[in-house]
Amino acid sequence: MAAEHWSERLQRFDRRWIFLIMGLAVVVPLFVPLNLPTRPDPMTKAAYNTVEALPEGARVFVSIDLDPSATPELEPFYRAVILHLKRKRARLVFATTWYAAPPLVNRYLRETVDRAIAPPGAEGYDGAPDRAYQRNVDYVYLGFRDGRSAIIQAFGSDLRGAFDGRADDGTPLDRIPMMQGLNKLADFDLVVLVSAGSPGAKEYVQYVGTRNRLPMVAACTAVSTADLAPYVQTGQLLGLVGGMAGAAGYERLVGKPGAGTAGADVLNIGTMVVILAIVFGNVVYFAGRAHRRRGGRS
Amino acid sequence: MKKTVPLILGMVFGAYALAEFYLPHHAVAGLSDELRSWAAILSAAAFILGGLNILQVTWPKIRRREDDWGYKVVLLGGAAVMLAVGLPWHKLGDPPRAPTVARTAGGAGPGATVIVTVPDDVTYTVGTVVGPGTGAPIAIAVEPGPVAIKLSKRLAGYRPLTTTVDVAAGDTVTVGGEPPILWGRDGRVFTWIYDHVFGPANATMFSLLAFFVASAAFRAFRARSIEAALLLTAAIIMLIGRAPFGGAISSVFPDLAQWLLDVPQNGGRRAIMMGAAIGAIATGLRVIVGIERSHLGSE
Amino acid sequence: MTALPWIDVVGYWLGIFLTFSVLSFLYKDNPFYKLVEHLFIGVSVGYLIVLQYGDNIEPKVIDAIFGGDLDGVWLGLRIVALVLVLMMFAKVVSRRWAWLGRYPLAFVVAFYAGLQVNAMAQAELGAQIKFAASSIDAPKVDLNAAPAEALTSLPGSSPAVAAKLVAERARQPFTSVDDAATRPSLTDLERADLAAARGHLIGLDARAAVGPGERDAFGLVSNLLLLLATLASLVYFYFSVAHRGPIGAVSRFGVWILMIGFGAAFGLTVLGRISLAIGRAYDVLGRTVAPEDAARIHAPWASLASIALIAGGLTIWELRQRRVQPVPPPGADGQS
Amino acid sequence: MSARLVVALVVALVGAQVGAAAAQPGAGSAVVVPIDELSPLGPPPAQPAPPAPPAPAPAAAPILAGVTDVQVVAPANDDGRHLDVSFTRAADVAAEVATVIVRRRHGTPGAPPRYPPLVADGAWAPSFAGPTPPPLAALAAGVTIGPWTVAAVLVGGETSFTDQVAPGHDYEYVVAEVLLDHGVPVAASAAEAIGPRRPEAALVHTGRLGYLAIVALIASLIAWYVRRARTAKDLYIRSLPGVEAIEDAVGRSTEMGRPVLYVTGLEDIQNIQTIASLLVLGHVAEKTATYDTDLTVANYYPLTMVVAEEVVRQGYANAGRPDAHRPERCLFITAEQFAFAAGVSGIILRDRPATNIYLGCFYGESLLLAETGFVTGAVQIAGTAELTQLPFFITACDYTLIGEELYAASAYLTKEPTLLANLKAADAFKIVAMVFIVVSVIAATGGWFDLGGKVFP
Repeated sequence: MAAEHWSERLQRFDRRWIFLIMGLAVVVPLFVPLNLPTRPDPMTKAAYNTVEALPEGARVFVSIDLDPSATPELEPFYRAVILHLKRKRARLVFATTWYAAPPLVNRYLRETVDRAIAPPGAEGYDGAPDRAYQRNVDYVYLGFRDGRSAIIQAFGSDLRGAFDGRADDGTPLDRIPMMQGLNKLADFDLVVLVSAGSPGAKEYVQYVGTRNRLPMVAACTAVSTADLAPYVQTGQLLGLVGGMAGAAGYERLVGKPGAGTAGADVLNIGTMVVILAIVFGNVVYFAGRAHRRRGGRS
Repeated sequence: MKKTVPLILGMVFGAYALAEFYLPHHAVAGLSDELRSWAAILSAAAFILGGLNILQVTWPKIRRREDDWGYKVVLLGGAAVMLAVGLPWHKLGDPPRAPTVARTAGGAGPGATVIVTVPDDVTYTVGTVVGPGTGAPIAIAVEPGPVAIKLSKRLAGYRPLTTTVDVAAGDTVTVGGEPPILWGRDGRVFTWIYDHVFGPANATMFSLLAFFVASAAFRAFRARSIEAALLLTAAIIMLIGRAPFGGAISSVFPDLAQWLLDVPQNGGRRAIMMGAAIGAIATGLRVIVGIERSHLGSE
Repeated sequence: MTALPWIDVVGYWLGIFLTFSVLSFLYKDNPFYKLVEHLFIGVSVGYLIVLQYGDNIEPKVIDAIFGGDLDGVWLGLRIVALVLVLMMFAKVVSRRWAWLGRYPLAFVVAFYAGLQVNAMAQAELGAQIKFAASSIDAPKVDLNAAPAEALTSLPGSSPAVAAKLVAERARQPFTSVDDAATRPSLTDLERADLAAARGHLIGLDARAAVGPGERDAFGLVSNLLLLLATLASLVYFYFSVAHRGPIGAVSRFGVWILMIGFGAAFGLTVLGRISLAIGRAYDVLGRTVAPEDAARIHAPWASLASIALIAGGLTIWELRQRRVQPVPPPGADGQS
Repeated sequence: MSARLVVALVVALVGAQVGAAAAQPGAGSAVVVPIDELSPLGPPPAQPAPPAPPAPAPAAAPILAGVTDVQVVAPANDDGRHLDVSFTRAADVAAEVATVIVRRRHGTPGAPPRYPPLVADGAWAPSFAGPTPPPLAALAAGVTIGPWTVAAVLVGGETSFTDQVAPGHDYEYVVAEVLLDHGVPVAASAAEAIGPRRPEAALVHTGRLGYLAIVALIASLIAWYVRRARTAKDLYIRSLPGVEAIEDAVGRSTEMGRPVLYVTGLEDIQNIQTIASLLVLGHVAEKTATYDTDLTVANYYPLTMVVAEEVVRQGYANAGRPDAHRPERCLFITAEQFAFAAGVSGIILRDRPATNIYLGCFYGESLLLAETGFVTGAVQIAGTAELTQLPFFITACDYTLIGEELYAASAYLTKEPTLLANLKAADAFKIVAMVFIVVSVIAATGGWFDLGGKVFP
């Protein structure tokens, strides 16, 4: 048997090498940042403008539908948009439809709402400062309800009923002044969806958004961007922040760089690795084909 | 009885579900909600069957000491622990809900004072004043009248102690206590396992995809045909356009990527969505009228 | 702020160890991965049952029926649900009664099928047909006449910018897009945004004009292509005729469109997937916890320790495998 | 309580001055009652009310121009629980003037006054102002004043409001303008009263008839083709490689003596993709039963597992081997996405099925499963309508059923005419849709009329 052609050896190339390279591509830039500039894409800008256009003290419904696996992509946006909303003194109502979310949401609320994200004089931030919000006064956490699309429909028709008239901590909603007049999603000035998948932004658009013409902006994982982009085109979503890159853009617009901006660097290297993998794969393929054409055994 | 009744049931409920969307009346809406909760209840109750199924599959392996039986023990153990700490047994006992409040009336002056003594991992809220405990007494001046007091732990899983004290001018109120540990799904142990086992495992399984997309791209994106060539060209354009460096090099790449999303991608997806919707509607109707009935058995 | 209790510090170490155990799956299926896999499944099952109990069984059954939250007709209906549940469990009691289980299944399948038919008709089919059926004309936005919303939708614009443009054109009509994009009342940042959004293909210049009746040629072409792409792809899903001749040609075009779409979607996804790995890296480096906690956790050291532990374990395991089974059968190495 | 009473009275007196000379003592003494009613609403004031609110320029409390042309109608396509209140506000009405809408059930016993006390003699009645801090807490939606309930306080200058009411009763409405000074009501206009009106539930949701048309059309097409299928000999259907692959793959597994793995997707029965997948499972089970090959079904939800078990049992029965059915091979793994992915990967790596079939709704884990399956060299057939996951199945699986093909698969596998008729019907509808699209695009582009918008509002 003749010595096999290099392309044939590469055909059986162990993909674990690719894993290794990708691993390095992810870790190394975290220690040696490139700080490439980020450019908010139009849909992210639209989302920012929608929030920016809110009146002072607007009432905003925030649905946090994610699990730990999606936090790297969505948490940067969440932190940026909450800062954005808080410095517009928006009154916030939180809820989630993911069973895996409540512990996360509680942590988020403790870290970003109960205390100020950018108190006056926060370094690396020259925008308007925000303040610590008081639960059941400036914001309400309704908690978690299961039922996928069905429960989202319920939010649209009777939000209080869907949560049995109580906030997550058991306070009757009737006793919370800021909840007065908030009975269904249509009563809010804006609906913000931090949405890692299903149920999430898509269900909100399908089951309540379209019917009630709700003003909604969404943040989704980079995967779902393609899925939700048409809804932005058709105005069913007023803005869409796609994945970490989108979040980096939003962070830039809000003026407080965070994990999204830092991660953007890694995205660069990682993307290049994938592109090189594709190119390499084709080189191997064409070399092998040319070799076979020349009558080489295979 | 065994076959016809389910068939009729299906037709009736299916027909209702078809109709309710076009009938705005609130009575209809109410009934639909009720039926939805039926489905939710069934789905939830099925988890008991699911649990039984898991036992049915794993227990024999453990008994017969088959390969990997030890892992099955871990599996059952994990589930058992979560159930033990998660299900609301804790409702049996009832730890305190309010802090201890001692009140000494009288004294001079228009204002009143609240003295908080809590350990350093407890955060106190007195009226609008919030702060960490130190273990030593902390005096806080308050306006006379009802004052909301709350003691909470910094970590999740403890029940905050709350109360409202009606203080009169000159009063001194001494507040103490430590939030009790909570059990159940908001409890200390449950959240601990969630944060340190569930969370990392979940996120890391997901992150494996970062490596798999690379290997899948290496293997599958080869220009064997026009279709494959289009596939990989579009992928590369999108990669460059969406990655931050694409925008840094030239705004052409993001724009091109966006155009790719808005026009060809969008056209294709619209067709898929329409086709899928048509297929789904046809399938749904088929199931309702009972042309498809493999879930209804026959003997 | 008080120090993190040691039990939580240990928790973070455990999380880091589990993270690397899962990653060891990239090398091959191995005991560490198996351990996490089974632990994870077990914990998730327990978690799910707890949540299902708390969110459905307790409020919808126990409180509703036995707690007296419901009465009259509604109570009766809810009891029917309970009966359905019991029927579903019949087969656990005896195979002879298993057929009873079909009643609840018949209900739930048909009911959801019915709901889905309308949901699909509305949100998927109706909506998509509606979008596809809209005008392919692409008129430019007349900066001197368009309402504020239209101006807001322009690339690089914002509600604030739109308001300023309206004010500016009232003062003096725009003579050109450049004129509009450089009016004094715009802030430097706004001007920069508009400047960055310029462009004759899909940028500001393509979308905006200073007079009525102008058209965006490229937009027109794109819309036409979008329409054709949709129709051609629909033809691909046509089952009743052989895809030969002209039909074949059209459906081939449809396939190309689909492939471009899939490629694009794949490209989009890659970023997302990489961000997940970043997230894990952040965690094992202790960058996602408060600084004072990070100081106690020493995540990087915990990571190194975990890696060492797993690497050592794998080596021993490999050696024992070799001894047990010198030549692994082809394809039997569980590498993935 | 007594403290609050004192506060209330003080507020009342001050309010009485504020409320212009007109506010008769009756209003003043009426204080206590509403305060009582108010007390359960909203949290008790953080600090006790200061002795006197900052009384802003009392005497000059202007008599405001009231609203005109008040209309109360049941909204279109309503569920019978809403009433639309609309009115016209006076021109040049100041920004700090809010519109208050109050409602009472018609014929409520013990409600003699035609107008609620808040606008006694056209001046702001202090009896209603309530404890000063928080300013508007007393004057907010849901507050009751005797028989009256505040439906809304419109501060944004809105001129219409959709009120949610209990069905089946008549309601009277009163609309008045209220001047707010730093959030404190200081004067009210004369009020416009209207009613009684009764909410009406629409019989049919006219806005949705377009969708009804779609469903009805598809249904009738199916009916027609099914009837035609009985008579017509052969209904031509082009081949679907993915579906044929399913049959071949089962045979291949038999030769290799390895099991078939069937994953029913990550959604519960409520998702129609899952239903479609389970229908296909029936046929696969029938085949594996005939070939006597092991079939492992991995389920994400227990309810899906229960149905899958029933479906598989039926498949084995159809194959004439009900005895061979082993329920414990219909597995419930877990309903947590990545734990499920881990579990199924484990099955793939350790049971080494020769065929992996993923049909139904899939999300991020799709590539995990497909790549793991690739390593074991299994034939992989996937099918989903989840657009985001199709690319991965296309790249990593041998065959992929795209969107509608998933729903068509079960019809393909049983060559039953009635099922094939379904595909014919679907195709016929596609023609209709395409024609509709083309026609309305031309019409819309020509600017004649917007068909799409008309049919699907």
